[in-house]
Parts: sequence; structure tokens; C-alpha cells
Amino acid sequence: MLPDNETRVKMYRTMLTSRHMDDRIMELYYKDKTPVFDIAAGLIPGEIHSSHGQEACAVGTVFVLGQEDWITAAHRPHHTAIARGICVKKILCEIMGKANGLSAGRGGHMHLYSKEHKFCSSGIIAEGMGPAAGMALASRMQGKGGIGVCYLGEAAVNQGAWHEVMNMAGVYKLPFICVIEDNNWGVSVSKAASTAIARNSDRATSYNALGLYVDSNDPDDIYNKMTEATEYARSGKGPVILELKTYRLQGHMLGDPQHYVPEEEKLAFRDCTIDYKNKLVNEGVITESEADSIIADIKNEVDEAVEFAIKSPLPDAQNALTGNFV
Amino acid sequence: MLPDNETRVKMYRTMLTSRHMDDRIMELYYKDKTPVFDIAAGLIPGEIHSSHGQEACAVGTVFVLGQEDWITAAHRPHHTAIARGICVKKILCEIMGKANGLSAGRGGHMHLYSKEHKFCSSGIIAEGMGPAAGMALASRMQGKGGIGVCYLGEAAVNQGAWHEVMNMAGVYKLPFICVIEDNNWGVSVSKAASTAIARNSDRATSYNALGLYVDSNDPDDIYNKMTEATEYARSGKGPVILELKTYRLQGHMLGDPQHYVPEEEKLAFRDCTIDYKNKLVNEGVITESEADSIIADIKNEVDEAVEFAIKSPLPDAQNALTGNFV
Amino acid sequence: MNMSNNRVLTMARAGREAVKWEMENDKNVFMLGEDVYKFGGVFGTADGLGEIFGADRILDTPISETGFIGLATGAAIAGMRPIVELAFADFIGVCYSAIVNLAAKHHYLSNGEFKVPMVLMLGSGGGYNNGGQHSQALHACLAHMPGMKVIAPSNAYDAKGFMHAAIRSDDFVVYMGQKRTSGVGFFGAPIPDSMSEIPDEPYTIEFGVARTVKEGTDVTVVAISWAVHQAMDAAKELEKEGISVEVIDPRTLVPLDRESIINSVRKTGRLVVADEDYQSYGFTSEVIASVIESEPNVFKSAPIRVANPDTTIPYSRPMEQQVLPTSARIKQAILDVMK
Amino acid sequence: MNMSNNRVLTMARAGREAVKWEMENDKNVFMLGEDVYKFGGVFGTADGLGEIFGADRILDTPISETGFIGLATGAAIAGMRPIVELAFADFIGVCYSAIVNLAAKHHYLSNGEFKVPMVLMLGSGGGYNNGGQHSQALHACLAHMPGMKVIAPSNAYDAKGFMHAAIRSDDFVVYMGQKRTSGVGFFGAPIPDSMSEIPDEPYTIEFGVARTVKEGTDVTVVAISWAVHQAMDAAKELEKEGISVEVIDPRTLVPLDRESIINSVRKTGRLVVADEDYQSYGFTSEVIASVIESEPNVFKSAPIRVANPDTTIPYSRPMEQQVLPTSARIKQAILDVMK
Ligand SMILES: Cc1ncc(C[n+]2csc(CCOP(=O)(O)OP(=O)(O)O)c2C)c(N)n1
Ligand SMILES: Cc1ncc(C[n+]2csc(CCOP(=O)(O)OP(=O)(O)O)c2C)c(N)n1
Ligand SMILES: [Mg+2]
Ligand SMILES: [Mg+2]
Repeated sequence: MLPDNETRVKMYRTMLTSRHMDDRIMELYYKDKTPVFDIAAGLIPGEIHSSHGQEACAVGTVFVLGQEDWITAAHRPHHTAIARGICVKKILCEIMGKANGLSAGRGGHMHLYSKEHKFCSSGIIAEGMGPAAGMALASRMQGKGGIGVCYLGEAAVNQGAWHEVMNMAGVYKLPFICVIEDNNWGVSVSKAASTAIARNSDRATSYNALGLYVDSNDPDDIYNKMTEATEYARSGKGPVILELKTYRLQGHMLGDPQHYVPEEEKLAFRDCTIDYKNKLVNEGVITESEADSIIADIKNEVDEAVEFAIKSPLPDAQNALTGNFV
Repeated sequence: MLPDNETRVKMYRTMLTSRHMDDRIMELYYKDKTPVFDIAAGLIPGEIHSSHGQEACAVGTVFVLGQEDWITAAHRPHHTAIARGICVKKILCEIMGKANGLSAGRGGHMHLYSKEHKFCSSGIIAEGMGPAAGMALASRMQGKGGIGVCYLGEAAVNQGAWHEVMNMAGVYKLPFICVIEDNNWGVSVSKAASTAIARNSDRATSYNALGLYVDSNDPDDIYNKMTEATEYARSGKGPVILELKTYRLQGHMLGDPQHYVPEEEKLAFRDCTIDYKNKLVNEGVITESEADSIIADIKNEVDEAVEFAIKSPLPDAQNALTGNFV
Repeated sequence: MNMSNNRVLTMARAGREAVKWEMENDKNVFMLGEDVYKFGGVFGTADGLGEIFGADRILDTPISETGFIGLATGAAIAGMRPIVELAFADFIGVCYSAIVNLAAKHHYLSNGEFKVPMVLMLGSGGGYNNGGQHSQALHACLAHMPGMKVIAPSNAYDAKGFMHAAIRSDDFVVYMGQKRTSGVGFFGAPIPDSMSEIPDEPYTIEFGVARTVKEGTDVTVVAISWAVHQAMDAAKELEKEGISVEVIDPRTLVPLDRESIINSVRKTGRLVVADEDYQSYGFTSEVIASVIESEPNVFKSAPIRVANPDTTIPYSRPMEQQVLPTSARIKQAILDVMK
Repeated sequence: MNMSNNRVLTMARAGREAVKWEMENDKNVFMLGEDVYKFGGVFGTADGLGEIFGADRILDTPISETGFIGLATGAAIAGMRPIVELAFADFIGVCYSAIVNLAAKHHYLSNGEFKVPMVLMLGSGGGYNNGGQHSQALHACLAHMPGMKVIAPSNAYDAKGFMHAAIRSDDFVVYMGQKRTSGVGFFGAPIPDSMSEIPDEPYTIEFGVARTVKEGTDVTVVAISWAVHQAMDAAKELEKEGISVEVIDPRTLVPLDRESIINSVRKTGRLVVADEDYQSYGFTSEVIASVIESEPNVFKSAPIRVANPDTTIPYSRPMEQQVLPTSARIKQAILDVMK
């Protein structure tokens, strides 16, 4: 099912929100790490895996989901969290390690959690697979009708956990979807160098699962296939693998110059926020000037959230020592 | 390629050797564990996973291999070790924890090793996958031309290690074969209850591998397919999955009454040593009386090995403390 | 333990009774793992529960430990209370990340947004010649890591009480039972002191409270799990020789009841620590360090550890016996510490 | 460390130099892991080696740690000498069985039939706000288990010497480098004392021999890896206040040079142990227990541990700093132990 125009505009706005947040994060990240780059320095320390280029994958899938559905996101979680509607301020505060972040600064960028949004994430590759399947199982046991969706990258598919959980989801016929964002790279290793076959969705045959593939990085196409995926999963037929071709525009993590990516490939990179804007304008869904004002709006909103986060207080150091147990 | 008659008789003898060894082990295992069964008691303590019923899988595959090839066996390794030509006395001594066992009693039944035979085993499910692939890689790097063969059960396929290594073997095009002995049970869990699809050989498509299946538990058929498998693997085309339908005649481990196996299924169990004998006799490869004398021969040989092992000394307790390092 | 009453149970039966009660009284409790449904768990932890609760609540899994511990974690986050049966402690190797990085860290990293009310049952230890990959104790590999309670009961009374407490806890709890204390059929006659008279009604035991198994004045022996029984055997023998041994069973490694241990050593001035796990970087060093860091002058003689001497566990009987914390070794250590 | 000479290298460069030399001189040595071929290893361990030795000897792997550690083990058994790069120590979670049940046990269980001459390189530790799953030290999780040497150099001289020794060793060796001691570009200016003047020629350092980083008479501080530098900072500050601190770097956890530690405490009578790993059931307790079990009356005051207080590592800077064994915490411990 294709999204209606209202949804499309909302998807576009959401992509931009994620993009501008990532742009601001990038700017702030580099700012106070000069002249000698020190990953531990500045307002935003540690690794940051930005979602630049993959925003289409998030909106096209998450917008199909309901309140009852569960999500586990990967080490690259910003776009997924934004698409799920998690408060930008709280995300930014968490990424800056502030007391009013999602996890009060305990988690950080790879660990975004929101109970309200049934949203978790993990920095260990493919470690969201089990939990999302377990959330699907719990939903079924409790008769709540939700499904579990795990997001990961194409390289994560070669982790043992992926196979174990896909098989279990097949055996138990869980309402479970694995969304694979295929940006062709796992850090510096290309898909061809890490994966024995071209399409991970073809691995569905190993698990009695439905395998779907979208090669356009277009939110509408993704929304369409995700609708098929959710219908299948909700019907009780079993799990779905949905692989989405996408692009990793800013390298594996901020600071990665991607020297290892061939120049031709870099030239072929597409920016889904630009492509989608053009599409919406060309199809008359929005005008150029509406697009401009959306961009301006979003920038304002994100900038405000950034200001809020910057001004927010750091947590008390002593908080480190509590919270391991209930 | 089908085996010649000389090979067939040798395969038959080898199956019988394994069977009679397992029969004697079973007898000795139960003997001094009565009246109150205590797994820690007697001449042979601990878990024993006998190979009763699966001997065809071992001879049909191992007889195709050469001296240069490497094997990693599973927690159920007796038939594989015997087919590889490892000394019955040394195996029995190891299983009785004697000083002159393969590993001087350090390993035990799940840990049979022989450098001469390029043979290892492991009690952790699917843990032979990586090593066999690594042996294949080492052989290629050293220009030695050997292949690596990992043996495991159908239930082991759902362990993450299996997937990780199959994929790596596909990526590196390793001369690697995974032989799956499908006895339909992983302890008390049936294949249908643990595996999302009917045939693990179909999972070959996930790894750009060759998938082969033999449903007869017949050494000739297995030999034939294993020949195809080794030719493929040696040619540099990549890995092979060879799944073999077989039967677990004595339960998961000695003492397991298999209550959970449906009666109809038990009635359909086939004994490959009997079937193969009948086949060889029917085809005129051996006469009934030759068959009888082979059986008598083998019994004698195995009984002698058992006597030898029983009389062999236990290791000095202090040996426990050395050998963790070279 | 007084066995005069009607219901004397083994550890496996006692633990299972708690599981059954909780499953009857809380529909969110369910069990999953290898061989639980028809087999009742390799070590009897789910004996008969499959028939009572059906395949949907006693869930057989594929041999996919990372997968099903991850799955249970997700189910716990989503409101269920899973009990995961992982037959052998040795198998934590194939699912260590799911345990230590996922289940154990979710509560902290989410700042309490998500609880993980999950129990992970492990059968630990050896002494029955099952070889180096099926005989390990490994509790230190878990107790070292933050975010999970780690309990290791040594008798049936504790087994039931801790199981109720573990299932009801909103924390992630690892419940380790030494296989040969379980009392399951194929391990021969049960260790008498591992069996207890068990009240019908449910009860809980507080984590982090040690039990003084036997009072004494000359030497403190701190022992955990199977080693408790070995320590008691040694203590009883030495009692005859006029040495008064106090035996302390901390019962839980996390939290560890350091106070009770220290109090005992304040009284005796001598300490032996017995444990089946590998010696270095383990339980025995933690107990000793915990005493000395609060009581530097308490020792009349050097404390002694009786643990696996940092060796892979051999299969053969005489060799395996050599590395276990047997009563003979503990007795010798007590005699040495008395010198 | 004297830096007057020409070649002062970081730890990553020094270790890499040893790898390069060994690969040039032994065709059986090869390296595999994630991001080694073109990226040179996330922490610079293979920088430039891909170009020199090609993709067949500097082998990129899929994100399949259990798979490639198993594969390396098999290659080692079959006569190769693999060096496995596993970027973050935290990832031992997904391949713990391949490490502890397979690679570490093969030699013993096969009674020496098969050797596993393999090096596993891990980047450990935090302090740069990378969150709870990318900042762990975890050396005790490995050192607790039998069958592997565990080394954790703190400076470039040791890094090179131990790398040569590790590659040439016929044992399975785990080589842990604290990420922020590596001197790799993105960690800012390198810790000065982590850099050393490096001889051109290869040399080896014996496992199990501690280094006295600084002599002193009042207090012994035993510290490992990154904590060595924190201890030295504290020691230098306190020197000014008239407290003479001896700093010992055991350098290898397995084997552990207990003798040197004990000798130092015999002299000082006071002990502080500093470690980035989780406190309980870890390095700090092992060091303390090792002293007391051979010298029960050596302590003038209670030894003090400075380690992670058994908490998941928080992301936010002030909280993370709170759980690290910083020089401030070590200094305070030294002052306390002097009381
Ligand atoms: C088990 C594990 N191994 C390795 C890593 C390090 N790592 C983090 S992200 C990454 C690449 C992931 O690639 P992919 O799954 O394609 O996701 P992408 O980064 O492209 O979004 C790696 C190797 C990890 N976090 N966990
Ligand atoms: C990682 C791991 N999980 C569980 C086990 C316990 N276990 C031993 S054998 C076995 C069943 C294996 O079934 P299969 O692979 O089909 O081999 P079979 O026993 O049928 O020969 C199980 C679950 C183990 N040894 N290792
Ligand atoms: Mg990717
Ligand atoms: Mg089977």
C-alpha cells in the first residue's frame, strides 16, 4: 500500500528532522575536537554513527507501525528513533550525556530507549534480533497484537545471532520483521567482501520467511513493501526479511573519511532527502516554496532542541553508582 | 562415484567395528552403574553419545577423504573416528580415561584427537565449524591441497557458529564441507520443532554453496554424493553442505529411553549395518558366511581392544595439573 | 537439616515446585530452553511441567542460546517473566554477550525505562567425568559482570526460596545449581544435606544473606554450592580431631554477604575458601580480599584457597578428582591453616 | 622512559612493527579480523599492512567473531600462526566459547597433540565516552579461564616485545591493549609514558615478569594497562608531598608475577591495586589475595582497591569519570592507605 500525501509530507518532514539533527550533531562533534582530534573531547564525545542518507529506510518502515509494535534499533539509531516520534530534545540530551536525556546520560548515542515508544537499541551487532523476536512473542502471549521489528545493517546479517533468531521466528511463526538497511558497507568491508550472496532477502528461504527487497531508497516504495511485510507478519504466517538498498553518506562514524570506498561508488551515492523532495515537488504534493518553508521550520525546531540540550545540565557523577538493579 | 567392491567391504567392516565398539561400551557403561544409576560410577563414567545407527554416514563420507584432509567431529564422534582409522584401543582407552588413551585421559569421549589422522572433536555444538574451515584455509595457504570437513547433527545447524562459518566459507570459497547427520533429534527436540525448513541442504542458497541430500542412510549413496562434494570443494568453487538422513538408535545418550520419540517413528528406524549387509549379500559382493565371519572377526578385534583398555592403567592424578601450556 | 517431616525434596524438585507455583499464579511467567517441554530439562528443572502448562508456556528451543536468551530478554522487557533453562553453565560461552551485554545492561543503560525480570538457570560443575567442556563452574564469569544477581544455592530449602525470589524479582537473576547437588536420578543417591524438608507454601529468601551452615570457633570455611557439602564433610571429620570449624555458605555471589564472612573471621582468625571454579580471578580471591580490606590484622595465619588450580578440567577420574575442592583437600587446608 | 633517541613510537606502532617483522620472517603468520585490510584495524594495529602483505595475509572478515576465531583456531592447529584482531574487548561476548572452550582448551584436551599458536588482539577499556558496550576492560573474564596467556602492556616498548613473544609462542595468547594508550590518532595526544624509544631489531619480553615502573618505600601500587599511567601520575604528585610510592606493572595477568608484587609489599607494607575492570571477582582481588595468602602479616593498613565499582559503564562524562581508576582516585587511596 502506498502512503497518502499527508503521510508523505510527514515522512519528508521526519527525514529532514533526522537529517538536520545529524547535521547539527556533526557540526558540534567536530567543533571542539580541534586542532588535535580527541574522540573523548568536547560537547559530544565517543563514536557517532550518523544516519545521513538512510532516513528513507526509517520513515518508510516505522510509519507503517502502530503504537502496539516494538522496535529494536541498531548502533546507528538516530533516524529510527526520530521516525518513531521520540522527542528530539531528549535524544540530543542523551547524545550530549545530559541529565534529562532519554536515559539520563547513562546510555549515550548507541543506547536510545523509550518505553512510551516501545523502542530499544544496542551497540552490539545483531543483538536487537533476539529482543525484537521476544517482544513479538510477548505480544502474542499477551494477546496484544503487536509485532517486533529489528533494524540492522547488511553486515550484521553475518552475525550468528541473526541466523538463530530468524530460525526461531520461523519455527514459532513469530510476528517479526527484520529490516536490513543495506548501505553496502560494514565499517570498511563491502557487502561483497563479507556476504556470500548478493541479497540477504534471499536468505528468507532458510527460515520459511518472506523475503522482500527494495532497491530505490524511496520512502514510498519502502512504505509499500513494509505494508506487505507487516500484513504478512500480523497474519501469523511467520517472519519477514525486508532488505533496503540505501547509502551511508557520512562514513561509518563521524571522522571516517571513507578512503576505502571506490570513487565511482561515492559518485553514485544518492541523498534520499533531496530525491524525495524533488519527487514530492514534481508530483505536485508540495511546492518548492512549501519545501523551503518545511526545511526552515525543521531547522528552527532542531536548532531549538540543540540549544535546549546544550543548556541542559550534566548529571551528577554519583548517579553512575546506582541503577544496576531495580 | 560409487565405491568399488573392495571399498564396500571395507566400509562394512568399519561400520561393524564402530557398532561393536559402541555395543561393548554400552554394556560396560551400564554394568557398574546398578542398582542405583550414577553417571559418575564405573569403568566408563560421564555422558556417552553412541553412534548406533549412524555408521553409514561416517564410512560413506570419510572413505572418500585423503590423508591431507582434515576432520572435526561432533559430540558423537565414535563412528567418525573409527572410519578415519584411529586405533580402536586408543579410543577405548580414552573413553575409559586411561593413561594410554588418545589424550592420556584428559579429553574423554567427546574429545577425541589424533594429529596423525588430522582429526579433532568438540563437545560444544557446532564448534567444529570454524576449525574445519580454518584447516581448509590453512591447507590452501600452505598449498597442501587438503579440504576441511566438519561433522555435526541436524540440530547443530541452528547454532550461530554454523551460519557464520558457512558464510565465511562462501566468501572465501574455502574447500570446506559440512556433513550434517540428520537423525531427526537434538536430544528431545525434533527437527520439525527446531528448524524452520525441512532440509538444511536447502540453506546452501544462503551461502553460495552446493547443497546435497541423501535420504537412504546407505554407504554407497553417501559415498557417491561425498565424491561429488569433495570434487566441488577441491575445485575451488566453494563450500558444500551435505545432509544425510540417518537414525539415532540408542537415544541421545546412553540411558535415554527416548520416551519422547513417537512409536511410529521408532518402528521406522532402520539399522544401516543390517541393511548394508543384506545389500552386499544380495548383490553377491559377500556371501552370508563371509558376512558371518567378518562379524566374528570384528567382534574378536574389538573384544581384544576392550580387554586391553580395561587392563590399561589410569593416569597419575598429578597429570591434571600440567599441559595447559606447551 | 531435619528430615523428620513428610516432604523431603531434592534441589531439583524444590526449585521446580517454585517454578510451578509461580506459573500457576502469574500468567506472565513462562519457561524456555532446550529440552524443557518433553524432557523436563536435562537436569530435571522442568520435570512434568510441559504436561501441566503445555508447549506454549514450556517452550522448547533450537540449540540457539544467543537467540533464545535474547528472545527472553525481549519478552521480559515487554512484560513477561521468562525463566530460561540453559542446561550447562559451560554454554554461557555461546551466549555470553546476550547475558552480560544485553540482559544485564538493559536496565542500567535505559535508566530503568525497561526492567528485565528474567531468571537464567544454569547447571554448573563437574565431578562426574563429563570432560572439560561440560564440567565447569564458571560463576565468577557471571559474578564479575555488573547488572545481574548471581545465586548458587546448595540445598533444597534454599533452592525453593531463592527460586520464588528470583522469579518475583524485577532484576535479572542468574540461578546456578551444581549438577550433582540437584538430586536428579542419574547422579546416584542424592547428597543427604542437599535435600531439605520443604514447606508446602511458597516462601522467599533474601539475596545477599549468608547462611552459617555450622558454627565453630577455630577456622572459618567459606564455601559455595557443591563445595559446601565437601566443607561440611571435612568439618565433621575434624570436629572429631578437636578442631572447631565454622562453615559459611554465602549462597549468593552477587550480592555477596561480606559482613557475615568478616564477622566469622573476626571470631576465628583463620580462613579457608573452597570453590569448584577456577582459582585465579575468582570467588576465592574475592572472599579473601573482602576480608582483608576491612580487617587487615585479622589473620592468625595465611588464608588458604581450595579451588580448581587454574587447569582445564580433565576427563579421567583420578585427574578430575585432583582438581575438585574435595573434602580431603579442604581438610588438609584446614589443618594447614591451623598450623 | 628515555625519549632522547630517534625512534619514539606509540603502542600501536610498536605492536604493528612486531607483527610486520614476524610476517616478513615467517610465512605462516597472517592476520585476520574486521577492518584490517584497508582500514588497518580500528585501533591501528594493522595500519598499512594490507598494502604490504595483500588481502590473502591481512584478511578482512565478516562480523562473525565466533566464526573467525574458530577459523583461526583451526588454521593454527593446521600449522599456521594467526593473529586475530578483535577490535573491542566487549565483543568477547559474542565469541566467548570460541575463545575459552575451543582455542584455550584444545592443547590440554588433546594432550598436546595439537598446539594453538594464535594471538588474539583486543582493544580494551574506556574513558572516552563510548558507552557501556564499548568501554569495558574485561581482562578478568579471560584471565580467570585456563589455557591462555593474558597480557596487557602499558607502553610501546612492552607492546613490541610482547607482540614478538606472543606471535612466536606456541601457546594461545590474548594481547590486550587499552585503547587510549594505543596512541592512535583519534584519541588525541598520546599519553607520553605510553610511548617508548624502540630498538629497530626484534626483541621479546618474558611473560610473567612484572616491571617496577617506579621504586618507592611507603606504598606499593599495583596497576595494569591504562591504570599504570594513572598510578604514575598519582605517585608523582604524592612524591612532592613526601610519600614514596612504588608502582608495579605486572604486564601479564596470566602468568601473574606474584613474587614481585609480594616482594614490594614486604618492603612497603601497604598496597593499593588499581584496575579499570569491574572490581569484584577481578584483578584487584586476585592481587590482594595473592599477597595475603603468602604473607598474612605484611599489611600495616588495609589494602585498597581502585576499580570500577561493579557498575555498568555510563556514557556521560562526569559519570564515566566517576567509575574509572583515575589518578585522583588512586591518590586518595594512597593517602587513605597511609593513614
Ligand atoms: C559483535 C560486534 N562486532 C563488531 C562490532 C563493531 N561494529 C560496529 S558497527 C559495525 C559495522 C556494521 O555494519 P552494518 O551492520 O552494515 O551497519 P552500518 O554500520 O552499515 O549501519 C561493526 C563491525 C560490534 N559493534 N559488535
Ligand atoms: C552450545 C551447546 N548447546 C547445547 C549443548 C547440549 N547438547 C549436546 S548434544 C545436543 C543435541 C545435538 O543434536 P544434533 O546436533 O542433532 O546431534 P545429535 O545429538 O543428534 O547427534 C545438545 C543440545 C551443547 N553441547 N552445546
Ligand atoms: Mg552497512
Ligand atoms: Mg540430531
